[in-house]
Amino acid sequence: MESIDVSMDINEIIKPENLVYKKSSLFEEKPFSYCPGCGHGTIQRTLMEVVEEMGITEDVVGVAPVGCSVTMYEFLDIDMLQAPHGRAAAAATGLKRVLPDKYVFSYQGDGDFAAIGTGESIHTCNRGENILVIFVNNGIYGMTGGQMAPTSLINMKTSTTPYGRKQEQMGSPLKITELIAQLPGTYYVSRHAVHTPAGVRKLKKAIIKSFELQKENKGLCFIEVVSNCNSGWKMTPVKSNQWMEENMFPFYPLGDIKVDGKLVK
Amino acid sequence: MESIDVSMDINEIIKPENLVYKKSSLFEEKPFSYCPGCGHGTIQRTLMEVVEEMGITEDVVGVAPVGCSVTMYEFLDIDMLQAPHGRAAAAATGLKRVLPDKYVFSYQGDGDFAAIGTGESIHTCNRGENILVIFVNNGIYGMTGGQMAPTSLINMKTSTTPYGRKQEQMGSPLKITELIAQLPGTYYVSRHAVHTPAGVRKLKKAIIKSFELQKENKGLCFIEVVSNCNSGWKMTPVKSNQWMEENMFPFYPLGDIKVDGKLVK
Amino acid sequence: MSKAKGAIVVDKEKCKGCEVCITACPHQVIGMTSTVNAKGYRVASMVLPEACTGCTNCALVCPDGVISVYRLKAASVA
Amino acid sequence: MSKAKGAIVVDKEKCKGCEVCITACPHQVIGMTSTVNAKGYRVASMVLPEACTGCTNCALVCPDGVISVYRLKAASVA
Amino acid sequence: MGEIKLMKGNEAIAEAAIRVGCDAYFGYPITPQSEVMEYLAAEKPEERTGMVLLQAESEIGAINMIFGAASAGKKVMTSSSSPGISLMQECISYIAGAELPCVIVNVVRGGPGLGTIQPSQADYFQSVKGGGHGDYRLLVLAPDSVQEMSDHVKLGFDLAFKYRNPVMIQSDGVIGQMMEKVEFFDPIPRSTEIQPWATLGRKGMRKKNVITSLDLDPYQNEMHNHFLQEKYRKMEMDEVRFEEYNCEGKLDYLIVAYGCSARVSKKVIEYAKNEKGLNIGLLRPITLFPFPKLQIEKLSKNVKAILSVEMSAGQMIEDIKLTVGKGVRVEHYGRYGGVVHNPEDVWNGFKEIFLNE
Amino acid sequence: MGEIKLMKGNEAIAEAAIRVGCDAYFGYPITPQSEVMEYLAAEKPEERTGMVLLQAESEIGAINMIFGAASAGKKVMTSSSSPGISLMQECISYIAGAELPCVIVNVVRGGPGLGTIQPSQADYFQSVKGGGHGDYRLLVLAPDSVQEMSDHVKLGFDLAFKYRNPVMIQSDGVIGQMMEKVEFFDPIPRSTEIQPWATLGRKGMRKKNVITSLDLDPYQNEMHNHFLQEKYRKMEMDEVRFEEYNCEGKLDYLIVAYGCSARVSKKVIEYAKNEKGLNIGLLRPITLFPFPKLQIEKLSKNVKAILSVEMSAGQMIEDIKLTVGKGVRVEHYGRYGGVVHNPEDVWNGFKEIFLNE
Amino acid sequence: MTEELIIAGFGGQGVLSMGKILAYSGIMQDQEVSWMPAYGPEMRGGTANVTVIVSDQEISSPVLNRFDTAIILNQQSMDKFESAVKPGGTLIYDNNGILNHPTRKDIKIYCVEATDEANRMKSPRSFNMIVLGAYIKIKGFLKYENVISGLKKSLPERHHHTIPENEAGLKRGMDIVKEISI
Amino acid sequence: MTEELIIAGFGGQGVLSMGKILAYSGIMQDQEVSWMPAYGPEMRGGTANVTVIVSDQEISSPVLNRFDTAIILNQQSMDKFESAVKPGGTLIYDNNGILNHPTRKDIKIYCVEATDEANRMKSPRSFNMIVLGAYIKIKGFLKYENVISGLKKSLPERHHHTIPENEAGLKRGMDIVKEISI
Ligand SMILES: Cc1ncc(C[n+]2csc(CCOP(=O)(O)OP(=O)(O)O)c2C)c(N)n1
Ligand SMILES: Cc1ncc(C[n+]2csc(CCOP(=O)(O)OP(=O)(O)O)c2C)c(N)n1
Ligand code: SF4
Ligand code: SF4
Ligand code: SF4
Ligand code: SF4
Ligand code: SF4
Ligand code: SF4
Ligand SMILES: [Mg+2]
Ligand SMILES: [Mg+2]
Repeated sequence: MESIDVSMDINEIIKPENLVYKKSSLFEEKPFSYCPGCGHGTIQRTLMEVVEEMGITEDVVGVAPVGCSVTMYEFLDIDMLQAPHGRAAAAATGLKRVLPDKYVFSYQGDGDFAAIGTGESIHTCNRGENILVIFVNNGIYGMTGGQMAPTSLINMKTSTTPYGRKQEQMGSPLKITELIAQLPGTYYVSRHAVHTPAGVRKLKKAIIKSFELQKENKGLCFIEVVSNCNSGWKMTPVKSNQWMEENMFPFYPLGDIKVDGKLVK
Repeated sequence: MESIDVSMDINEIIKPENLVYKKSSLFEEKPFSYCPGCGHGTIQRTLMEVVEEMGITEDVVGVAPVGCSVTMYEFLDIDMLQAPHGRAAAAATGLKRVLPDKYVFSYQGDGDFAAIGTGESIHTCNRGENILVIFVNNGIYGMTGGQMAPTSLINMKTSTTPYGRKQEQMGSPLKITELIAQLPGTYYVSRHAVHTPAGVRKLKKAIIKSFELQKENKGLCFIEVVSNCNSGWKMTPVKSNQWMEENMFPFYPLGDIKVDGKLVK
Repeated sequence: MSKAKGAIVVDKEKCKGCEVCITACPHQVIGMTSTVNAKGYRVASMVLPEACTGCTNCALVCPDGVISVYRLKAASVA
Repeated sequence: MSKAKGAIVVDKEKCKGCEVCITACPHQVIGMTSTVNAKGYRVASMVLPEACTGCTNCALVCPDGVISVYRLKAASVA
Repeated sequence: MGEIKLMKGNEAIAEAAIRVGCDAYFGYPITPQSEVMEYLAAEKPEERTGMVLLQAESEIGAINMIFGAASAGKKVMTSSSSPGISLMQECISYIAGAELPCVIVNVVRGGPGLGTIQPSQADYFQSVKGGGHGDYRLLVLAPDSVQEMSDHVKLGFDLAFKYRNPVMIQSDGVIGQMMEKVEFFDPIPRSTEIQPWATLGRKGMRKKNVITSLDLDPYQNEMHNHFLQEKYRKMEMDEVRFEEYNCEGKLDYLIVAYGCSARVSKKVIEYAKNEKGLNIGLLRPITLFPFPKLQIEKLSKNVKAILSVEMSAGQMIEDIKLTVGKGVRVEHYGRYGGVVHNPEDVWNGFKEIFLNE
Repeated sequence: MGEIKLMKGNEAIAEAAIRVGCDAYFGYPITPQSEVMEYLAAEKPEERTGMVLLQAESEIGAINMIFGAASAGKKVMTSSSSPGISLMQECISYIAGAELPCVIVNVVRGGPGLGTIQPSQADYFQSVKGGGHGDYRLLVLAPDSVQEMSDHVKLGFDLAFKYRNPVMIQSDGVIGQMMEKVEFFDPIPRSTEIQPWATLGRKGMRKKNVITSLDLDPYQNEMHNHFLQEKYRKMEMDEVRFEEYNCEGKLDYLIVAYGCSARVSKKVIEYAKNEKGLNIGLLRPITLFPFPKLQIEKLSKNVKAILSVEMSAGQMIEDIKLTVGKGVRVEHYGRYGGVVHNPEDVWNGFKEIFLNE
Repeated sequence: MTEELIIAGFGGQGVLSMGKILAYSGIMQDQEVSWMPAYGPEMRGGTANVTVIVSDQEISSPVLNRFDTAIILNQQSMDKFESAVKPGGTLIYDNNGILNHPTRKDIKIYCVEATDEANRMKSPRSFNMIVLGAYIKIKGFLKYENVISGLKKSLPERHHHTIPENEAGLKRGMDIVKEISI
Repeated sequence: MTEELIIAGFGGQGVLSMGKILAYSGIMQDQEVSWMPAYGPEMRGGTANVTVIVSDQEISSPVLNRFDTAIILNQQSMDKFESAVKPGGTLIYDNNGILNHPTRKDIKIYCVEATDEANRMKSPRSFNMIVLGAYIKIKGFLKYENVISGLKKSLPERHHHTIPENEAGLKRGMDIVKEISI
């Protein structure tokens, strides 16, 4: 690494004993393949931090989706499988049923979980499989080049709705999270975002909580992360985060939706 | 037809001009293939009555599911198609999109609509396709010999849960109707039963209403009929109707769930 | 006992003997034959014909639509 | 101006220049270099190092985890 | 002369669909063919011709929408790539069984599984032998240029309606992603013709129409199957399409190749002729089913050996062998799993196999 | 000697699964094989061996649960019938690509489409040539008795783990629904062995395990495909299984038939020998892939002709023709679409084709 | 010894379980057996039939078109299977509901009035046991004790209390069979 | 006349659109053209390349391994494609970011300082137009007016306002090319 331009003061600070944050060691050297500023990286970083801090590396198995995170197994240094598009929840079900003592999570995009995978998603939630589903809602199909997702907002321009998503033709954005929260099988359902430090801290807590609940076989824990897709949205990362706050959050409000098996408010 | 044993009085009554009810003429001679006392017959009878009375025979196209009603097109004298298991709603979508001026309905069992077809079902509802979905919930897979359905009640014995459906293993019965009522695309959602005359009359009104709304392009109308499967439940028809009242209705309460696009209560 | 205002005709060969109509009849008009039809089913028939009001309840719930109902216009007016 | 309590180290070759860290820093510590790394990205670096508190905000939001944060124990106590 | 444009193969498919009067397209995004739906969306087909465009929730949703819309006797089309086409197999079998016309485009990518998004021709077995269950056949067209991507949409619909049979346009990532000149046929208005078998509402006195693939009685289903087989035999008689290239005169060898592999092979044939004095003919099947058996058999008589060039581990080679028997040596060459063989690859393969170099 | 029971073929599969120490079964009901799951459910496998049993929401759910559970190196199984198996094709291609062991049972019924629920053998192409996308192969076993329904579950798992490859047990409604005596092997405890490649949590210093079928780099994916092809060649060398019946001495004709058709053919062979003095041999492929090429080629040398008896429009016949070329006449006989040919059907077919009667 | 048998009648007459008892009986005397039902749409409401083979040798085809014996329990099955009995073979039928009686001269024909006899015994369910008894007596190759063991094997434990009633039916069938040969 | 060309560089350098302009230019002078991109994972962040063929005859393979001309815009592409130029062929490259310059003696090599020149022109986006200008000048087979028409065709209407800037780049490339032949 090149030395950075710092004053004497700073060189005194940058000493091993003063280190307060670095990326979890549960990552490969290989850099993320995500676009600059993409939330996928932040979410996976946070997830691995939890795994490392909880000391469950040897007991965790993840299921990667088809979507921009399809190769997340190349970056995360844990056992993983890569499931067919939309079926990560079903694969995680199979895995968890034969490995009831392991921590199992699936990590899925909105196209994956809420479009092609809707059937498997709903039934996995309904059965209350003891897994954690991390659902990354960026309102678009990132990987394939920015097509409409079920969660795309009304009037949102995507490569398959170049004049904006029209409700009459394509229906309304699907609040899959509110839907699965209705199912008795889900125990903890919560919506997050990772473009602010506070959001990241909250997400981290939610993941810790989910793994703890999984250990107690409480049922399915579901964490939605509303995220940006600056490539798909055709904005700079910083702009996309702003747009997300202004447009996505009103429709997908952050916060807990179901706690201890009960709907919030 | 054999002559029946009646008094003089009765022979005077049984005259063409006194006829107040007979099966709709929109049926083929071929008798229904359903088991004695099965609700499928009553529902389809009622449906055809509406079609005949509304005078829309020439403008209605139905989609048959895979389930006991798979051959309903053999009995009903209207244009129909028979869709792959679970995909009747998707097929109806395709049909309606190219025939926007026709009345299109799909007729689906609980296995069909709420198990294998969940993805297509949810998205058809979410897009608010202008069709009518008649959903027959008998809590079991009738056609294949009485296996568990997503809607089977807890502790219900089926051929794949011979010791009763266990919530820990199989999750809770899925209230798919309440779920799809949450979606903005559904306009009218209502739950019925046809084991009583009053129930049949209500169902008839609901079907009429649905076709009227379809004409106005209001969105998807959804009618659940909680029905018996005496073969699968291994009861006599009359007993099965009783059992249905006692066990199914508490969990699947009859009545309107969404009217004019708004959830009831 | 009041004079019958209604009557039903059951298509015996198509009746499947499910007895759902019996439950639906408010006046206990219907019973099952002891003999069976070609399909082997006992079939519905009027056992208390004079009680029939022609209300159509039985026909409405008959899954196989094998009941036709007749009602005297005059009687129903009366 | 207060003496720095914290500092960050950016893995320049892995930084993708997304500028998300800049937004996250409460003390405007970070700016972008004018030169690019081998991948062609301008990269984050401390432009106001003395303002850094070592709060880790920037690192938390960095998608690529390329920021390490250091904080003086004593200073943080102070 | 029609309009000439420079276009991607995928875009040509979409433009041709609008021009041919396609009534509806249902699809789900997947590389390397998402441009089909994207082009359509940009073109506002609902305004241009009234064509319906709908992004389905999945490939299964899309193909079942096709099933429904095709039942109405409409011109309907979907497109996808290998994994998505695999998901459609059940419904494709239904469509074949119910004898519905439609056009399905597979822009093949490397498998198995998620594989890669790079071009491949390894779905030959699936398309030609039947990836779904039961005895059925698709009419399979294999375009080798952007021009044919457009032409085959038209041809595909003609054949689909002629036979009431699903037509598969089997392309690959090269033909889908490349740009070439394409001369479009003049737009055809959307048809108002009513198919006598279509479910449009039982009008007047006509008997009801039913679209089904079910015959619970096995003897009836056998009859239906006999009928289907006769239809397939008729296709084999009447619908074989192929191109011969450099097949005049005395041939040393024959290459059989379709799609992108045929294009690459032509370059190899030029090279062999000009640089090596070797006369290699090319038989390019344009229909994969029906397979150009007679023509291959005829050409096989006078060559030393046949090379099947396909971007697969060797699939079409089975149909060549079935055609020519064991009298002629038949070998396979192909890069696969997403690697596109270039002319040098093919020439080296040829040399190694036949010239022991 | 093991335990003898009278059982349906479908039940034998289920009982064998429990005895072989199967770790999990995931499935979805469909005639004519729903007895597999029903038998399991009645047997409380979770108590007998700790085996997991789960009714999935669909065949796609089931096969993807298989994918997940197989990733853990467990013995996992599913079963279905034709339309359900078609729905599994995408994931089967993934499983083959990711090299996971598992056993998939197809109790074939008449197609195409919804077809009928009666027996059929028309999914041969799908199983043997690859119904999913890309170049992959299943090991395909074809039991012809209730006994083999049991035996092949055991054999299937052995082969699945030996090759890290999905194994298809291709049966039909006759074998699934009939009862015969079956001698069960003694129960094998569920394995505690850890597959070195399995995703069980990255223990200690071992490198992480990843189960995937993806290689975005086409060159890597080609390498992977080469490796798979080598594996398939090895199967062709080592795993061919077949039965010869009445093949000693001088043969007049050869029948090639598998599963239920082989049983029917045996009766025809007895009849021809006893009543007509005609010597017909039977070659019954037990593995459909790998196909018993050497044996058929050997037998083909000395017969007048070969009859492929299959309940299909003629699918396996292609592999026979590929094997023997055009030197020997090869014909197909079979009722199909759900009709089961009886011995008289087959004999009449034989006579008509070969004896011009 | 090889016996190739078809039992055909209505669904619900116990056709399949009769076949099952015979198959188990064969096993009890160490023979090979196969039991092959016609299944599917025919089963619901319609006809049902099962092909049973009992043999000293390995059984080739479980699917047959010619039978040593046909047990026929309704008219539809009579129409379909009378001609399928091998010359010299046996046809056993219950005359209840039969309008067109069998006419073949080249086979042995037995009529068992099983429905009536069962009604007389006030045990309508025993009807198929009576038929079975007749069959056993006529064909003679199954030892009675093996049939009883077969019967027990074929019944789930919870139905074992019906065994005495079933045995009575069997015996009655064997008793009345002598007289019913025509 | 047949020109087989590869343009290779980073994703984002406009490699694909350069190819597109050339293909359109070929069409403008009634030639056959093909444009074949490498697509997929390489495109995001990584390298990008496109094979363009312009010919008086029908084009056989759109996939090539030897080229008449290679336009090379980064080191990775240099490593990969220098050797793919046919003997006697042409290699044109922008020296920006190139560490290992081409060394072949059997081909003509041109260096265009396009990045630097574009920066000098205060129009960094013109960089690829400069390269293109150089190419056109060197190869000579595309008429300038056809290139301009091709450029127009290849741009969506809403970007037509950039045409003057692009033309300036083209011209500059043509102008500076003389000096850069090495
Ligand atoms: C069966 C199948 N259909 C389609 C695709 C193509 N595909 C890959 S990723 C994707 C959507 C990804 O979107 P999302 O799940 O939202 O993930 P993101 O990339 O946005 O994170 C699609 C449609 C595929 N690989 N397989
Ligand atoms: C793809 C596929 N899977 C499974 C089946 C078998 N199958 C036929 S009907 C049915 C379930 C029917 O249950 P339901 O939808 O509840 O209808 P019901 O018979 O109860 O009215 C199943 C699983 C099939 N035909 N196709
Ligand atoms: S395409 Fe979108 S979701 Fe995918 S890596 Fe880029 S920014 Fe993230
Ligand atoms: S099986 Fe059940 S649902 Fe089907 S027809 Fe019989 S009673 Fe009705
Ligand atoms: S019409 Fe009414 S009163 Fe008469 S039999 Fe029917 S239900 Fe009873
Ligand atoms: S309800 Fe209909 S079918 Fe049932 S017994 Fe009455 S008349 Fe017969
Ligand atoms: S650690 Fe805190 S103060 Fe320092 S640069 Fe990062 S965000 Fe700014
Ligand atoms: S957030 Fe990370 S990757 Fe982005 S600019 Fe800052 S240090 Fe670089
Ligand atoms: Mg997304
Ligand atoms: Mg049901």
